[in-house]
Amino acid sequence: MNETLIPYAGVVTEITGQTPDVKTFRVEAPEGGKLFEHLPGQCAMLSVPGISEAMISITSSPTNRDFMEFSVKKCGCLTDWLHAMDEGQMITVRGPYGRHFPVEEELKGKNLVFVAGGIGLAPLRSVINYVRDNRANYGRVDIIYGSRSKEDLVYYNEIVSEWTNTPDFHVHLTIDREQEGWDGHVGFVPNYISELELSAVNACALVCGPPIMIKFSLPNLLQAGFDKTQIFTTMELRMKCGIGKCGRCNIGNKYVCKDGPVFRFDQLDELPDEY
Amino acid sequence: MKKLQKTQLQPFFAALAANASLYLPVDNEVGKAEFKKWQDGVQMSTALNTLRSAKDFFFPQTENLMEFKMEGKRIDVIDTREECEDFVLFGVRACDAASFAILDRVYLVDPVDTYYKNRREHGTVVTLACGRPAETCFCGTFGIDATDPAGDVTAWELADGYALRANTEKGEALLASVAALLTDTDTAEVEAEQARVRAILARLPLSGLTTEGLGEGMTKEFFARPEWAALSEACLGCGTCTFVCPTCQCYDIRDFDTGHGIQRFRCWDSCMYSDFTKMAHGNPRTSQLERFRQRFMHKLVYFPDNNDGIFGCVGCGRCLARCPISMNIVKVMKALKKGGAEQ
Amino acid sequence: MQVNEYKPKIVAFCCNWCSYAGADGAGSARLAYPAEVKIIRVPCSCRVNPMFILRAFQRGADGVIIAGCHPGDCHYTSGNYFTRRRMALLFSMLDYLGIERERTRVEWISAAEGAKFSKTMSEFAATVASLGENKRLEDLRCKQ
Amino acid sequence: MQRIGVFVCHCGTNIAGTVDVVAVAKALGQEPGVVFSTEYQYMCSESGQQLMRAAIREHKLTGVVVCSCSPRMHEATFRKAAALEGVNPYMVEIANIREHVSWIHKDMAEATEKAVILGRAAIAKVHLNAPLQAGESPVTKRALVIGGGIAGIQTALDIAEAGFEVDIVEKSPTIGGKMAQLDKTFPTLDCAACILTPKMVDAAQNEKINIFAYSELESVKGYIGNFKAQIRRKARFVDETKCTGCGICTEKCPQKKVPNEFNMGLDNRRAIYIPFAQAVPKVATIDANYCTMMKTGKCGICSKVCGTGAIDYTQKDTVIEREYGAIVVATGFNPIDAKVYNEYGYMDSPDVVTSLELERLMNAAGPTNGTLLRPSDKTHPHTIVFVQCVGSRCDETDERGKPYCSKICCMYTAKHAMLIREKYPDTDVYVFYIDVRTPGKNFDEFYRRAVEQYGVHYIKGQVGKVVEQNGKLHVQASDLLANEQLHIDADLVVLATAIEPDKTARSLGTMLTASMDTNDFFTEAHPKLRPVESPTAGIFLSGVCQGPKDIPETVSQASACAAKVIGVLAKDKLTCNPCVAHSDELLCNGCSSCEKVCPYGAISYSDKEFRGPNRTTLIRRVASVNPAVCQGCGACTVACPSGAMDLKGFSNKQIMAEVDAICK
Amino acid sequence: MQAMMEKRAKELLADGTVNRVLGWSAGEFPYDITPAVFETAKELEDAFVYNDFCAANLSKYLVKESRKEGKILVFLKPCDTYSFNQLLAEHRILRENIYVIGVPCYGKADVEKLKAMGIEGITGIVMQNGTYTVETVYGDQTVKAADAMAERCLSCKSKKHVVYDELLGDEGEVDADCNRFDMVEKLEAMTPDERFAFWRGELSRCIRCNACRNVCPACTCEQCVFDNPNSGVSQKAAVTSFEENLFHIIRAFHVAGRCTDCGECSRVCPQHIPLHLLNRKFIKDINEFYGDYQAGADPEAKPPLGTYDKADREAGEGGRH
Repeated sequence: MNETLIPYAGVVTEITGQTPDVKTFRVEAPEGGKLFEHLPGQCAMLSVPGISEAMISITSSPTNRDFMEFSVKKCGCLTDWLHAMDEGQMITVRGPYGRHFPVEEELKGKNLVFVAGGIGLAPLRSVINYVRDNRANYGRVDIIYGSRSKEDLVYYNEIVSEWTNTPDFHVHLTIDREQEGWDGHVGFVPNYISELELSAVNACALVCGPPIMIKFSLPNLLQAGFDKTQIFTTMELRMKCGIGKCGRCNIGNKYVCKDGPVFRFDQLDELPDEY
Repeated sequence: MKKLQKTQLQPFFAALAANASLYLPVDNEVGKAEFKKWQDGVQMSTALNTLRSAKDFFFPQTENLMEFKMEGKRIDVIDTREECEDFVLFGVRACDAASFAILDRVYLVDPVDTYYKNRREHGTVVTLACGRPAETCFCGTFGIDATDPAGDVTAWELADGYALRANTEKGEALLASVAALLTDTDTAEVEAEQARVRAILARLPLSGLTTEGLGEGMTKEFFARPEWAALSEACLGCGTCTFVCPTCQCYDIRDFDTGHGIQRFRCWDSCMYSDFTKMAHGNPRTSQLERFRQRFMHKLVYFPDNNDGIFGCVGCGRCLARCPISMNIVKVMKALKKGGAEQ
Repeated sequence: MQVNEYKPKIVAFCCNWCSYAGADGAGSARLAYPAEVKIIRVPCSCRVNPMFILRAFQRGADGVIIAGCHPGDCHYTSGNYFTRRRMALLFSMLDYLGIERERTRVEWISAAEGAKFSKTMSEFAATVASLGENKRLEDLRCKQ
Repeated sequence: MQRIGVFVCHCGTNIAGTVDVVAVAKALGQEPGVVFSTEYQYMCSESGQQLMRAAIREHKLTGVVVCSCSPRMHEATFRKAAALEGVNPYMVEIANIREHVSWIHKDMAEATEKAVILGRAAIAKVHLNAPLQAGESPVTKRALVIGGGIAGIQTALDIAEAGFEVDIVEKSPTIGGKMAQLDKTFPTLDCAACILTPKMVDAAQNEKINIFAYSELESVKGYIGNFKAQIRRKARFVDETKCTGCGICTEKCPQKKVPNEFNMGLDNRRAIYIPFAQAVPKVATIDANYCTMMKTGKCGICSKVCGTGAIDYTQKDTVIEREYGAIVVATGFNPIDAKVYNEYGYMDSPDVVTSLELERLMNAAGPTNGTLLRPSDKTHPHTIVFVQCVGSRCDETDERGKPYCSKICCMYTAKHAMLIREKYPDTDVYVFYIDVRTPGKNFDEFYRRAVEQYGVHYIKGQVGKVVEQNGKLHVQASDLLANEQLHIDADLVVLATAIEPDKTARSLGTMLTASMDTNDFFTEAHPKLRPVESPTAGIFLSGVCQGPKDIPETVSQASACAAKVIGVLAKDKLTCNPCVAHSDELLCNGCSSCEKVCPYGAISYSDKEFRGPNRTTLIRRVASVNPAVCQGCGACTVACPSGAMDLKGFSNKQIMAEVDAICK
Repeated sequence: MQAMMEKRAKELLADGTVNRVLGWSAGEFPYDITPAVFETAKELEDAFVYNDFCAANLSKYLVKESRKEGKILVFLKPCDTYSFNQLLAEHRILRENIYVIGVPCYGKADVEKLKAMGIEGITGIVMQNGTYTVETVYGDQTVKAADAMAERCLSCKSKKHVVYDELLGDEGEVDADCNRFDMVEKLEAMTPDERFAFWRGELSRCIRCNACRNVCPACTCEQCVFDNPNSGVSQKAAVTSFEENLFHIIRAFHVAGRCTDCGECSRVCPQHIPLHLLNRKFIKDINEFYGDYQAGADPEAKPPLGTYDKADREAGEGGRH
């Protein structure tokens, strides 16, 4: 019988440094191909046995048939380990876990606004590339992405070389402070949202980033005419089992690992103000 | 309905043990009942209930989930699951029997926990109706009938023997396997016994406790209540209530480096523990108030929310007896209701 | 013929200044002692936490010995006096729990006492070997 | 995760002879985190180090494990080499597979297996190593020399010569030490006083040198570069600044029956005294134990005769506090008490004397003005027996004696015998010896002169008993070469008593936290390579306090010691040992358990603000460690129940990782 | 006594000496009493209780409470005062924020002892003249209070309050002759095999609920090593018998020389493991090896593991078995 707690062993076939503290790991099955299928926004539990397990969102698009990718920020013992390892190293992966962004349901046919800060782009990248690969199913796409500095922008090359070249894709990059060699926008993401005069008509917004960014982006999106039912975010909380049984990631009666991590903002309003 | 003579009890146990491991409440070295494996000569405890609940049999305190062999860059995942052996749990009380249904609602819903399922499938539960309930008992609050417990087989202790009723196919099979020791009987004796015990249950100090005003949809109502502060004030943050509770099912997954491989095991965890929700970037529940609230909100609101109004408590009263500082779900329920009434 | 002679696992915590140097001295003088004895260098015997000793037993050690400077000779003046108190209490507790007291030992071996080092380790290894495997403080998970 | 390189050293055949180094390198190469593993002939050699450095570059190593000799030998070497490639020196660990493996095990399989296990333990430790940075602390540019003998004087002079201040603390009223008591010195036979006293004067006159004579060290706190010493200046009852050393008081003092320690009690001095004519400082001292004024309040003669009014019966001990950057121990030696050797009749006959007593009996400034007379009847001795190795080279079981060779006895006995034979050719001189040890420049020639030119009777054998009979000393001895018993009626018996460290050394060692051997000699940081340093940083060893020495050796060690001290004082800042304790404030309870066991007072507490639950702040008392004071013993780490206190370089996790690796 | 205490508490609240009162609050049954902080006279009237079932040692709560705004009144039984002093010595509580009232204790009752007598369905207990009249759903029963006395109180070391600002009732005495080491001695007299069997039996029941640790007034670490994933020894459940041993040995060692022998660990153990016998072994050894020492008796005293004597016995030397 299949047991969701038992992971697959996968091979890290490529490690790409994104920023000084973010690396992207490409994982394939030992015999090649993907370990399992997933939908955009879903997570997987990565682990190095004996070190630790951590829930990481799958940043590659499900449309990618060959491998999965995970972007990991260095911030704990497992992530330190991952950052230090070489290609060819095996790790264990289990999943996919959680609710995905409703790409085939609520998002289909809509204009999409992606709002991301720092490593928060990782879960959205899966959606963005899914949208690119199913371009006809979606309308205008605006990507507002900010980071502390140019070096801290993840997927920079992909953004510049691929996303900006996708039809009706509008990428708005910003960094927190002026920096030599940067002639783009400077300022915080929430402010940038207001500056851009986005249209909420037939649109959905997908927000992911540091809590403070989400907190200040929400009113600005609401001001831009978005309704809470049009705004989605994805959360990160202490997850262990990934299947809503171990009991630690709940907010009220919802388990982030099972009922999330993707929530619509109106759903979050139903939950107690625990976090 | 079948009947077993009291004198036939040990042969009955022997017959059950012949086919499967038989566990029943036995007094331990400090005079407290705990489930132990029956062997020739082992006497069943006369205590009302075991100190620890019966959940251990399906959800043990620790269990190995899998192993890993690591060599160079290679990792081998070793599935160590084995088919569980058949076992019989004899003498489970109504509250614990009801707790299995609650655990099922966690572990047998998709995705099924195969470790739990394996044990559940191989276990046969013989319940024993209560004859002498204690002041801490309040299973009636949650609609559980102590005189008619669930289980594969239900047993009643009578003056001269035990009445046995099979409730499931597993139960039928179990009774069939010991048919030689049993005689047919009618329900009269059982009904008389039930009437006697129901009269006692009605006199218990907690008999008036109801779930009125608690349950589904009460999150907003209860979450920010001022009562939590006083209720949680004395809480030590230990795991006693959780670990003696038949319905608590939170767990942790940890790795142990044996020196020649990694064992990944699961163990009970308690939401009362300060590190339960601790993560690399901080802890969403930093105070004991939040942790305390979580435990009771889960049993009284969140679980009913997600499970058709069924409460996550069976009123076994273990936490009432065991909490080092005598704080418990009954006090919480009463305080929340009282606070609600005052508002 | 006995092929698989039982060899105990012994962890020796040696203070850097006296006993580790004593062990070096034993080496320089080619004074053999059983290879079962493996040395862990600590700055002072007082660095040895009871946790380390229990850890060794958990991981399959059959004996643990702590070697430090002679009382009064501690490089840090007083470290070994604290070691002595701590270990007196710990060893007594282990004994109280029914764990063979001969499995643990504290010895004072100076930098000059290579011979004593070798002799002490040989004796201790023999004592532990005679007790057989540590069963009472082992962690079965660590068994191969 | 670290990227670890493993380097297995053959040490010629020292290791490779018993350990299969190739197999070790191969086995360790399989360990997690090890990205490079090799073996080499001599890792400590220049080419070995180059090999390591190249591997660090090529494989981007973050940690290094060297399987070689004891870390006490070459840890520093490999750390330096790693540092040159930008790897923090504390990312290097040594697995000791020579002293702890190859040199003690004969069976190659067994030794190889053990070497692999020790290597694994080192790898496990390196995985948890963290780069450590040494802190810095300032240096007080003044040295303290404890003891004013020739060793102390020489060290002080050399340090002063380099321009640094030096204080000499001497417990007796004058500097000079044992050498001042000597008559002639071997093998040149020049006069001890003639070569010593100018140095004493130099010391007194050197403006960089402060002499605190008649003073004792009370306490020492601190650490290299930053010692604080309290010095007790004992009351002389004479104002040093007023006393001119004229000596009138010492002539007029009516208390004449005070044993004169300078002359080994062979004559008497007054209650107020100057030990000897060339004393430095040349100041009188009242011996309160004998002074009538001090004892009865009646006398006061010295005060009356003193022209400068220097006598002050009310003087009290004073304690001064001084700061030092380095401390030199030059506490010297004493002959052991010959009392315990009663078979030689030392307690029964005044004519059984020790060598140092003989030295005074032959000294022109001594009690007999240089004429050799028997103490008992002041007659010339005609037969003299020297007994060698009294208390030296004894069995470990002999509680009266010392296991070591006192080193100087053979030579000074030859000197004594020669001088006696020269001055009094009618004297028969017998020397009973176990061995005659004469390594040293012109030593053997000197000894042979005694035998060949001066006709001293050297007899290999032991003296069994000396009994006084009718004014003669009946000596029973054995001649081992002739294999016969000898009976000699001697006039004088001289015991070459062993020398032992001064009795104050033991308590001083504790005060300085400087380690000592079982004989109370101070141990050096390395017996060969660091012979003038104590293992305790900032404590240096000069002279016999470290081991028996003759004068030239003492002086050369004293100068060497001075060079080391100058090396410290010349620095403006010292780097500290980074392997110190540190407290994790988030875990610290502020319970003070650690503070109670810290021998250095390195731990202090302060109230700090911390984040409490739900944006509250909490004030908690937490410990912090002064890294310049902490010496890294780790006592605090075990006293701490919460595990807040840990030791860098020897952390709980590191040691447990080693345990795990060893027990695997 | 309860009335006196309540009266004093109200007075001190009223005159502003304190703004909170740490005491005991009545429960559902006669025996399930919870430590509680009272802020008003009304709260005291509603729930304050002091009787033979007020067993909890309140001193540990002061670690948090004494750091809050204002001054708190605490009622301490004699044995609690030792814990208080020890916490004071370790700077864990702020004395200036605490007003201590010593209250007498003649031994506390243990409801488990009543239940062991077969008394079930307790609905009320009348305590007077050294007897308990226990009302149950199955009828009333009378038992001697002495027969229901908690195990730890049967070998009470001291009825003396070692610290207080105010004492209610009479000053008690230290009982130098209490028999508290009897069981330790009995164990010491056993063979190692018997001792091992005894402890294995007891410790194997441990469920690692941490009640013993969390109630212990000596265990006030900001974070226990066993809870700290970075300590290298963290463990959540006693997965093997080794881990049971490790936890209890290390816990006992960490409180060695600090444990006042208040007995809370054994009182709260849901599995009835006699944990105090571990602590008492250390106490007994410390007394024998290094001279009599009672933690908490004198907050200025040097803790036995924070000092040494050059003539101390060697580790593993001597002993009585």
